[in-house]
Amino acid sequence: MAANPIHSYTLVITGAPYSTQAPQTALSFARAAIAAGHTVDRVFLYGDGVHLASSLCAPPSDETHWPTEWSIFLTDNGIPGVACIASALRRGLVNESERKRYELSASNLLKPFIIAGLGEWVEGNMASSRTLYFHAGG
Amino acid sequence: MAANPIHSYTLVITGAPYSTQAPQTALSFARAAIAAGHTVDRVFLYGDGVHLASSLCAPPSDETHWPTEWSIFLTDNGIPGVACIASALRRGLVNESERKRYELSASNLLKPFIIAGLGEWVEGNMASSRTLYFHAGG
Amino acid sequence: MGTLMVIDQPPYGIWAGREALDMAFSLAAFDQPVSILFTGAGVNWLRTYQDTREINQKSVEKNLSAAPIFGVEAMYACARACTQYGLGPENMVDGVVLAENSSELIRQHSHTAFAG
Amino acid sequence: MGTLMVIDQPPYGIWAGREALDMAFSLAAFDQPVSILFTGAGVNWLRTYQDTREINQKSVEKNLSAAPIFGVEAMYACARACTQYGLGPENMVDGVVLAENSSELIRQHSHTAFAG
Amino acid sequence: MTDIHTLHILNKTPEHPRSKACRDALRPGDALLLIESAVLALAAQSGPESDVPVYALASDIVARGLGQCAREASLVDFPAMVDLTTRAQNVISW
Amino acid sequence: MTDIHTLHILNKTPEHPRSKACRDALRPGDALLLIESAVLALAAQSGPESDVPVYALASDIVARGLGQCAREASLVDFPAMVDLTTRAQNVISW
Repeated sequence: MAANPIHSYTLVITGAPYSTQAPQTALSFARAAIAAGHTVDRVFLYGDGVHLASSLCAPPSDETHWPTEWSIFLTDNGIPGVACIASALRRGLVNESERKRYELSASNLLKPFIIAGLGEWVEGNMASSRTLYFHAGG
Repeated sequence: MAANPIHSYTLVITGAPYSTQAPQTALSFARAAIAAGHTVDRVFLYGDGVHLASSLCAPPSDETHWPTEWSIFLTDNGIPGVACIASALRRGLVNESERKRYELSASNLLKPFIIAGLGEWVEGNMASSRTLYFHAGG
Repeated sequence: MGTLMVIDQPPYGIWAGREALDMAFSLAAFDQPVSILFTGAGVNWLRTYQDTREINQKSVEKNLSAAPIFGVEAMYACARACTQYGLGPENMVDGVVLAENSSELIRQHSHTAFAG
Repeated sequence: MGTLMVIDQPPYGIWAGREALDMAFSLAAFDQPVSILFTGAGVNWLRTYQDTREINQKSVEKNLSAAPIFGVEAMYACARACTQYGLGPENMVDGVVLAENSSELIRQHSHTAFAG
Repeated sequence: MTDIHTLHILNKTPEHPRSKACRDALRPGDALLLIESAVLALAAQSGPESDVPVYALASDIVARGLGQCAREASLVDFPAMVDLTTRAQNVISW
Repeated sequence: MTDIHTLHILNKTPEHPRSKACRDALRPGDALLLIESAVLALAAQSGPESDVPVYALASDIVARGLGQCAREASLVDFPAMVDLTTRAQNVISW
């Protein structure tokens, strides 16, 4: 492995946790990439994938808490996690500033995720040597 | 139409708004059923359908706000709207009592929806003369 | 003749099949007659030796074996789908009845439901 | 040769095709080379006379017509899928190039992406 | 009043595996109602030739620009869809 | 170091329309990686006969009880999946 060049990845997740396997496959991939010495420039949540950034999931205690697992991984490795703003607002995922702007009763964005536009995906495409997508299966 | 017997419906929605057409088809059906003199005993949200009960959706102003439309319809007609508790907790949809139980930062269940078990679906099956499902298309 | 829950979704990749099982068990818990039909990619729920530890999901193999105990009347598997996916008595959980004609089975039940 | 966004999902019944269009327009807005391939049920996005008022969704027909203005390099439609869905010059939005071989088109692009 | 044995409501494209299962399940005395993405079957070559009455939601047809293709189905609005469900002994949402 | 032209990552069952599109897109020099529900293709009659190397995620195979069916593919773990993506000029997630 040491002879391989170092790569940088943008990972795009479009499948929701507890509906699809996409977030769990993506996390295993991301961990392996980091372990191999590569970098993950950013993780971009799009479409139903934005539900991964919810701070209000409460799965049964004997099931993996995917938002928490992702949150810890991103924080530990200093990787930006970005939920697409258009996908997020339609699907009920908001941060504090969107909560105020739309006069909603609460915010539910899990740290360290942020909300931003598709430009973050475009930039990732350009900056990273590989962009990988994790879609809903079926 | 007047010669037709009156029917009672349980409607089950398993597709999320802004991902599938299920909530909008179901709402048009429900309105037509009521207009024809039938009754809708309850609406049960299951799987990804629970996202319809989110109080935090903020779609663009030129798009229909499906959670609000449903909320108004249920309230105006006194129809119970029930989100399955197992589906809801996994997907980040919680009421005040679940918020406290799981020590979450906020609740996001839209009125008049309530959270309850699959027993509500079973009971609907038995009590209503028709149970209709509105699934994700594709 | 009760409710037939149909599971045509593959295991683990998507959640809908798991949630259909929950619906079936819930009907049984309330003493409502219910059977399950596995068809299409859904027959793969019935394979033995599922070991889901490395994908961090709960296996349903034990739940399925316990279906009769929980009051599920019958578990059917579409024979054609079993052939297609190489499922036979040697690698299928016990207690499954092969259905040569799924459409006829649907016709015999007063309710037929999918979970998504 | 830039990014090829592939849309194989049908219009309006599910959102993924709409969100793929947004991705394509976003690349174009940032001056990145992008084309769109409509294939499978996705070719139905290209039909004229879409009137979505009664299903309370926004029509994308105008967006598609404006794709070249927004900087989308090309819109391709899988010829086989067009035949399958009865789409021809008489009922298809302007500016679409028929692709006889979608696989070759994919090969000509450095990135190929689906929205879901 | 239940002159339909089973009303099959289909909302998926002809490519979707469940569409084929739905077609296989049709029996004399049944009816088929196409909604959402399933109305695209009316434009498809392998259209819905079928021995049972075929209905299709007009709002979904118009949304998809399929007005001219709809000869093989009777167009219905939501009140008529409700009526169909009351006329059927069983309803299956595929 | 990019000895693979395009790495095709497939996560859908053989019945899914996109699986067929993926198979059609395979060209000499490419590689196919089956993950999630796509590993079921290894159990299917119409298995993945293919002119390109076929890989499959071991964790997904074991989860689905497919250990014995996996002869037609080289099993990989996540580090090997990462390696495959570095060896490919392009990666397509179907």
